[in-house]
Amino acid sequence: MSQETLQDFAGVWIGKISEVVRAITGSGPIKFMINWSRMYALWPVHITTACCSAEFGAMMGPRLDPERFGLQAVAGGLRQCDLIIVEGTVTKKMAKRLKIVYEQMAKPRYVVAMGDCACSGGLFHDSYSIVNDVHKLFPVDVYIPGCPPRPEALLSAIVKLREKIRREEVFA
Amino acid sequence: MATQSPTREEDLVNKLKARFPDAIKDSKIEGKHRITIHFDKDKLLEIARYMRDELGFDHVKGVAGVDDPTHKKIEVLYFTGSFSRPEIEDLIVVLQAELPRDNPTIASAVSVWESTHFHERETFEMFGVKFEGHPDLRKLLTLDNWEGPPPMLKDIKFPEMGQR
Amino acid sequence: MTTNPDQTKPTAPPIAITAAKEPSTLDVSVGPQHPGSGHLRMLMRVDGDYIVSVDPDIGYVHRGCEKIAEYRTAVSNIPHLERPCIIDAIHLNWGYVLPIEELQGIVVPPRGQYISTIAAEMNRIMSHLYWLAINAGVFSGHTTIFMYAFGDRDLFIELAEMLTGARLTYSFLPPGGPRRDLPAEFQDRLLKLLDYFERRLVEYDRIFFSNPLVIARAKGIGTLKRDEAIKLGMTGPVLRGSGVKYDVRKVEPYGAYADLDFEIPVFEEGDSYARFLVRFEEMKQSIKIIRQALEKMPKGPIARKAPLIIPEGEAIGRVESSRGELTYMVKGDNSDKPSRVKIMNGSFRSLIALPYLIRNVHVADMPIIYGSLDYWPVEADR
Amino acid sequence: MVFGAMYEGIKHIFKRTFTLKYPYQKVLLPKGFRGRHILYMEKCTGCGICAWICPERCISFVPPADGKEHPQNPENRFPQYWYARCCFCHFCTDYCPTGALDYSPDYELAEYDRELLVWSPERLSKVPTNIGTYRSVFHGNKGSMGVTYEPVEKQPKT
Repeated sequence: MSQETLQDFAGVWIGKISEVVRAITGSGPIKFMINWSRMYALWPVHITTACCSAEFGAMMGPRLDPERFGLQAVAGGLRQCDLIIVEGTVTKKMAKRLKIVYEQMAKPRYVVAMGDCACSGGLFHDSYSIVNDVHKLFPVDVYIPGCPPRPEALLSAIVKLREKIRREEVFA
Repeated sequence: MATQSPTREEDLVNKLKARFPDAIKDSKIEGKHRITIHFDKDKLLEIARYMRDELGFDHVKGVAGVDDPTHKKIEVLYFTGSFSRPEIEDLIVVLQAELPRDNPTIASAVSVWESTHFHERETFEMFGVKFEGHPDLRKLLTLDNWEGPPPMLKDIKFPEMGQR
Repeated sequence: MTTNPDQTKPTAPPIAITAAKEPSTLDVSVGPQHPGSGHLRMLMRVDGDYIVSVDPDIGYVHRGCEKIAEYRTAVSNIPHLERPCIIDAIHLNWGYVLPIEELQGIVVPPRGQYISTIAAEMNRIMSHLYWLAINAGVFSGHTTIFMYAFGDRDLFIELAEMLTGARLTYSFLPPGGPRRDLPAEFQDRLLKLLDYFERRLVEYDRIFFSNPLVIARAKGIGTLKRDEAIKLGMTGPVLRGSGVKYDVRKVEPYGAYADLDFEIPVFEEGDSYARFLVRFEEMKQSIKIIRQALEKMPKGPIARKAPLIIPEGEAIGRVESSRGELTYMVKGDNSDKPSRVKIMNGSFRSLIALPYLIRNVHVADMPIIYGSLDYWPVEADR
Repeated sequence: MVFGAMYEGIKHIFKRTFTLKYPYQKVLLPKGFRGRHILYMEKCTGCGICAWICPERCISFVPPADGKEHPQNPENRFPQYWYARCCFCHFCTDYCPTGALDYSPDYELAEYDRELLVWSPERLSKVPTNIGTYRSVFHGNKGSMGVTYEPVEKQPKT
């Protein structure tokens, strides 16, 4: 077959295959399985933006033990992480690096805005070196107010985020 | 205070005045632990060397800039203290120099007190005070390509400042 | 101090000026996103496995506290002036309040002084446990001590919740004295916790401080001799680890420290392990202080009504925070907002130790030296 | 040698865990815990001291939704909290002259979008029900950290 017919022959099938895959994963048990596995393997990126990291560390401690939800403190690669917790104030200098970190992460990635400063600039809303609204940098899934929020409150935000993952489309 | 033997603060001030009669403008003893000494900004290095070697003030706790737009001047304060001599270790001697507001420059004290290295970099960035002779005078805290004016000056109001 | 064997390798100049770019050196940026560094970026010039020089690039959490302090009233300044060192909030709050009380001429009643001292010493234990867990534990890969220290820190936090109502950000000392009195069951719960914590310290000593692996990694690394520590203006445990006996609680007693007796742990070696031990001993001293303060707790009012106006003038107040001498300079101009607040805290003063100590050492020694300084970048950037 | 440390670690294998299984077990917080505010609308006079003392200016004033008349509140305005900016320092509760504001141990305020973080006076006046039912009990050396979390037997007094 000539080059062009090969192109559109493949094009038809490839187009078709992706529709078939989307139809399969979009329904019933397969979707539940994929969302269930994403829900139970939320690895947070180890980037501490500001003072809320003290409460994030307290949540990682033995008292609340978030590994029950698969939240393991991964020290290292961005490729394996799929949850970024914006812990506190994002200064303009940190915003550049945070954007780079967000773009390096693998696709199903979620963001929790922890603390007032991540939600709305909180205590330092009128400072000259602060990015007040973090949702302009990247889409935020769950906001948790508090300065800093209790570790249990952060865990309740993680539980809310998992609820959202459980119900979302696989290829959103 | 007509005490018989002058307190250690007074003899400290008298020693400084005797050594630098013209450079020391005036001095104020506030309470038991604080002395403020206004001095002429060109004599900083001699005064610093004298304070470190003879009087024993071997480190600087911080360098503060204070902006005073009404009198058109910026004050630079050196908070000096002493670790090596126990009899004056609770004293904080504040050396205060007035600089013109439009082009504030002063000699850098890093050659005498190494501890002022990062403090001077911060005051340079926040108030625009140029410290000549500083080995590595770069910006420290704000965004890398921040082309804005020194942020701590009083007349510089940022749009978000104090908004509801 | 382990110097690299053959001296032909380029060695860094005395202070903080990064070494010249040699063909054999490589720039490694230990950035804000790194398990071994806090909220700062260390541009390390590395030659093989030896760090030639480090240029700390800080400012990632610079929120301009001193500029914002000129736009808030004296009381409303307390929450945001406390945030730089959230794990040691009482000292940042107390340091800010001392000069204001000096300007306004208020004396906090003795019972308020004792409650502030108890809260401050509890906060010192919590801050040292945070250091033990994160800076000494996770940075050197010892996650068991991270789990132990954070488990016990949560018990102290539960008591701080009972006393002040918040876990870390107490805002507990407005000008005039503490906001609340001791709750009923606080005293015996705290004494029971202190007995339990004293037994735990023996377990910490066995699993971490006298653990030969930790000693091998921390002893003789990052040595800061006595005159170097004085010359660089170090403060707190870094200074007391190098043999200088200087503690603001003894030099210029504030609060109830004048009539409580406790020792100041000082070690002569000046290496990272000495700084580890200084903080370990300070926790024991804090337990002693809290016990005495609970016994000698006077009766009477805990606070005094403070005016809202800061009178004309300039005042300096300092406290001994867990990271060293914390000095505040507050300048008032007869309005309810301070006209200038200058913060000189322990972390910013120990920043110069980073480029000074992390030279000619192995790359693996960097987290140990950085951890032993207990450098909290948020406090240094203000 | 290192056996002291290993013995220390092994000792903990046989002890009860210290973990609080959060969503299923919640801690009974002390009375004065600074969580969300509770607004008693019958006591509030709309004076505005809470908005003045607030460090972040997160309190704004809105008329009540149901338009009911409140005799003690001349301008008929009640505080509306924007919790995305509130730092829970509770200066407003301490400085309120009529005691219209109060502490509450409710800290689960997570939301999916920011606009839901604005709490109207009516929403503030509901007393929270998700009070914890567990408290930490000292065991000396029995629990792994000497502490375990037991359910509170008697009815927790709110």
